[in-house]
Amino acid sequence: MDTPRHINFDYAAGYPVDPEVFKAMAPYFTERYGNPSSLYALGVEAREAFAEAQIRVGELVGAESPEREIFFTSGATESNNLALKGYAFRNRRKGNHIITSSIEHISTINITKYLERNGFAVTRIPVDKYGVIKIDALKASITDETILVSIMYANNELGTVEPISEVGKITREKKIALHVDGTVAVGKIPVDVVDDNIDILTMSSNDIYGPKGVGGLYVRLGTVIEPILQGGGQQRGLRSGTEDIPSTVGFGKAAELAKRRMPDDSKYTSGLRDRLVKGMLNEVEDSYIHGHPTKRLPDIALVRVFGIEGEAIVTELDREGIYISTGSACASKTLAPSHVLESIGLNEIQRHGALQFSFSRLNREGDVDKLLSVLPGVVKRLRDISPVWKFKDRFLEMYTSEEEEEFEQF
Amino acid sequence: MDTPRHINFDYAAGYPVDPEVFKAMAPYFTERYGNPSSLYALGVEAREAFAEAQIRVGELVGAESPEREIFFTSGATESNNLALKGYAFRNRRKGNHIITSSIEHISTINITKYLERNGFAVTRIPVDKYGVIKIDALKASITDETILVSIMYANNELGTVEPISEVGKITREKKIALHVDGTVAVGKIPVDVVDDNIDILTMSSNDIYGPKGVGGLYVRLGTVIEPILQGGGQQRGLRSGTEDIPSTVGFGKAAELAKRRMPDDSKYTSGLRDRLVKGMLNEVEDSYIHGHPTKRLPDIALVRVFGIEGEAIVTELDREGIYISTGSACASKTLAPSHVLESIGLNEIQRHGALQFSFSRLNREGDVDKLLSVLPGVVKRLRDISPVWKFKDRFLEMYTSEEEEEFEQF
Amino acid sequence: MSQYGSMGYTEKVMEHFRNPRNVGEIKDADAVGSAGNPVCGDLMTIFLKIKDKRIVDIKFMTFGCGAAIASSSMATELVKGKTLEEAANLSKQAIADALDGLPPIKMHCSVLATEAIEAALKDYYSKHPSKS
Amino acid sequence: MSQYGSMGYTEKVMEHFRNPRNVGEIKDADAVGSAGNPVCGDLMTIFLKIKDKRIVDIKFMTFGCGAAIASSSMATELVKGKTLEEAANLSKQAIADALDGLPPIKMHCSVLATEAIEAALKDYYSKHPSKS
Ligand SMILES: Cc1ncc(COP(=O)(O)O)c(C=O)c1O
Ligand SMILES: Cc1ncc(COP(=O)(O)O)c(C=O)c1O
Repeated sequence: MDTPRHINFDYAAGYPVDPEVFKAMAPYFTERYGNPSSLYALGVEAREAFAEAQIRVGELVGAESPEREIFFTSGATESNNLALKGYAFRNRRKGNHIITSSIEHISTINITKYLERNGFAVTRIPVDKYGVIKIDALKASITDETILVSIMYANNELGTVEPISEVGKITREKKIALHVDGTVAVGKIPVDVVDDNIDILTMSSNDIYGPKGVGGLYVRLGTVIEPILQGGGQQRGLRSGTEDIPSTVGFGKAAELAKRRMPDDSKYTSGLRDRLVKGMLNEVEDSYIHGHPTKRLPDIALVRVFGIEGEAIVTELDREGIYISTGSACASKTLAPSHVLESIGLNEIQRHGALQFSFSRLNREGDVDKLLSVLPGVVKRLRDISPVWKFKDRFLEMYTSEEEEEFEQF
Repeated sequence: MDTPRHINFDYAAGYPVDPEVFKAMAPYFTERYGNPSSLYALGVEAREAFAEAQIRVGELVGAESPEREIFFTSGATESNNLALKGYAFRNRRKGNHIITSSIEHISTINITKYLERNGFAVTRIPVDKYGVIKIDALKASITDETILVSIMYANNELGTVEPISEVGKITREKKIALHVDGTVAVGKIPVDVVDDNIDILTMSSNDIYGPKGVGGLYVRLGTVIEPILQGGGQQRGLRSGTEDIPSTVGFGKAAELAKRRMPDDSKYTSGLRDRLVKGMLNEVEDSYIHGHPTKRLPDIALVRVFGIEGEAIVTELDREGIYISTGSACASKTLAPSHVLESIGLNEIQRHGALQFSFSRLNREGDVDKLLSVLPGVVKRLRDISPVWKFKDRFLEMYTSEEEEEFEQF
Repeated sequence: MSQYGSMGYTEKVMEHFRNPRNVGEIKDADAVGSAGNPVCGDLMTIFLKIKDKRIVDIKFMTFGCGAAIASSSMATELVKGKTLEEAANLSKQAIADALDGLPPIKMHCSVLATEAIEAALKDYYSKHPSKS
Repeated sequence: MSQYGSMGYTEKVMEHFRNPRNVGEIKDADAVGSAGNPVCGDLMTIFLKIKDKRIVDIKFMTFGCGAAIASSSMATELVKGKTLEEAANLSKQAIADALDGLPPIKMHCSVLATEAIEAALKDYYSKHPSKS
């Protein structure tokens, strides 16, 4: 069961842990295995390692009191659950209305549906063709009952960065709490909870080359939320369960590295991304790039090819040792197409050809060349047997789109 | 910040990860970092690693369909939350009554309190002086509304093993679901979900030398529970969130090792424990052993000394590099004394002198000798300045106890 | 661990996906049938040449995932040279079995092929009512 | 990282815990006072010899945690040789400060000592009402 050599353009699905991070974690598995609740020296060591990680993670997002504002969870999904349910249930006396967007991660969507089943009203504000939330719609949807706004910092499929600081000005003025899902943004682009008036922030460890199984939650001092797990009262009662010190230390180290490496990494991955997108748009006819031309993450691109189905492309590329992802319904466990692509106005035929690329500092220049040397042939072969491509004009006219943006704008 | 050499009798607070377990996990951090949801080869590898871990963990407890019955969580606390809330809320139409015991772990206690606040009625059945639940009381408390019984397999403070197979016969006959918190029992003594009619079982990875931050939940086929985290629908919808493959692999490896090593480890740790207990009872006057004489875990002992306070002893031993734990309120974050010691009939003065010892395969014979050479002096010094010891007769008569069991019974 | 390799597909599926048999169009087909819906992610069109109630030539085009393409290819192989009655009786299970299995979530792809064959036969009988 | 070492205690706390000053009993004490409750985990008894409204000797016994024992010890040091009035004014903060701090959750232990002193002084004044 050896891992074959591969070229990965789907890091969003999982990042390897950085060797420096792994090195920092290692002693906490076997030597420094203390429990922060223990009174004796081994426990003190664990408490200090935990506090150090809080500081590192807090520094990455500008938290002012990391030891009181940073909590560790089992990952971004749990952080989103804790943020949304924890805030909503704790503050339900203030009001029962929550505002979110139509392009949130599935966890946020399913959590807000759960809240709807439990007596909350949820407004999901739409986005424009670039995936940017409509600020006016957000403003218009605020009522006296509104207690919480939850918008992602950047979208994981499109890479589009949302106007969080504008949202933060509004929520601060209206005294509404602001939760931000920063899973794919934190550590990739600068995020500052104070500047942006963010009250609660979801953070992921693995997305910044930290270990899986651990996530972060920033909760501004004075913002009150209730726990979603009952237990021994660890982490000041907000997140019970024996602390996972090795993973926490790893997350802290990853945060420290991310802060330092952000400028270089961002330049590097966006360079690769631009080369790949340009190459694809040049070499594959009827292919399109989505997401915002400039307000975007450095490491994510969504390119769509017409007339063939995404999973078939993924399958072909897998044979070449190239990993990508697709928004095609066929590739998902639920066979449900991407709600994000629907939100930006793509019809279902178009969504089936959506290819998601996510880059990392581990990609090499040659990776892009290799993909560009393989992909046009794959597309051609699949188009040759595709009735949709053969009767392209008929299918294309079913949807007239304006999404053919010039890549030069980027 | 180097870890000093230490002698640990408080492994229950945290176990080091076994070197073999660490070796099995390591490649999944940096090389095999795939996401089980990914279609391509890296994802297949992750799916297989996950399924393999399910099988190993399932085998440890006799699960018949591990790939459909074993779920991974972030730890025993989350497993208990998922089991109890997930079952209660999903089955509330069948009834609203839950039975548990007075000596459950604080997580179970706080979860059942949460359920009480949410419309459930909870009966907490008492235990005898050994910490064994009163089966008759359990039987008597069953009503038509009873949907769930939750009893721990063994108690983490006393080491007492509960009569789970008797409970399982009752719940099976009455068609009530049985949840068992197996955190400190699974991997230490044989547990078989089929023999014992266990429907839902909480398992801990770290307690068997696996990594922290991961726990297990066995859910018998046909037993229906609802998720407590909303999200992307991983683990067949029951536990959303990107799977933490390195930790899961580690847990699987630890389960495999535990199954193999159980007989030898059990013999070894119980030997050390018996030596320590005998030594203490012989050398420290007015000291007592608690828990059941024979129905007990191999690696846990609760010894109580009269007239001094536990945290002071812990502090003294820490200076000698010896780690133990105490049930004294003073040592806990909440300053609340142990409810377990209260349940077996110890008054608060007695509880303050409770010392908890938990052994592991890493303890050496010399560890016990060292403790026995140090402890009597510590006890003497603290008793010399203790007014409770000085006026012992007055304080002792405040409570006439029958707990002076002969250690020879063990 | 399982018979399914990368992408959850068997070797046989991968082989038919990579090298689909009978791909293309028959300009003067005696029957044409389509099934699926590109909106749902798959669309198969099948072309038949029929002589003496027997399928003497068959071609297909498919928009869809690997399983859809492989099922299409396998289905054409299974009915080529067969009588119309035999073709009408081809089951989705037979296609899946001939491919050494399909992932559970992809079983619907094999229906695509049986439905396309069914549609083509319907087309044929509607043009040649006497032959049914 | 913090001034607190193992057990969350400062060096000074550990030193007084390990080597408490003025431990014991004064058989012919002029005043005796107790505070705390073993049920709550701490009990301190203090013995005073008093001359000319001044504490000329002091001893204590304490049941409790490290913080309780160290606070007791430090308190006796702080009031030894002091006037009764000065002793009455000893604050829990002064004890904690003299120990270079106590963990927040242990601050109540320093109250134990001030309360025991208070109780002893009360005992003294009740026996010698003229001196108050
Ligand atoms: C924006 C966003 N939020 C939350 C999550 C959930 O993360 P996890 O599965 O690690 O819990 C993801 C995962 O991809 C994500 O992209
Ligand atoms: C019996 C029992 N159940 C549950 C737990 C909770 O475990 P964790 O803190 O690892 O989530 C513990 C922890 O000590 C325990 O002893």
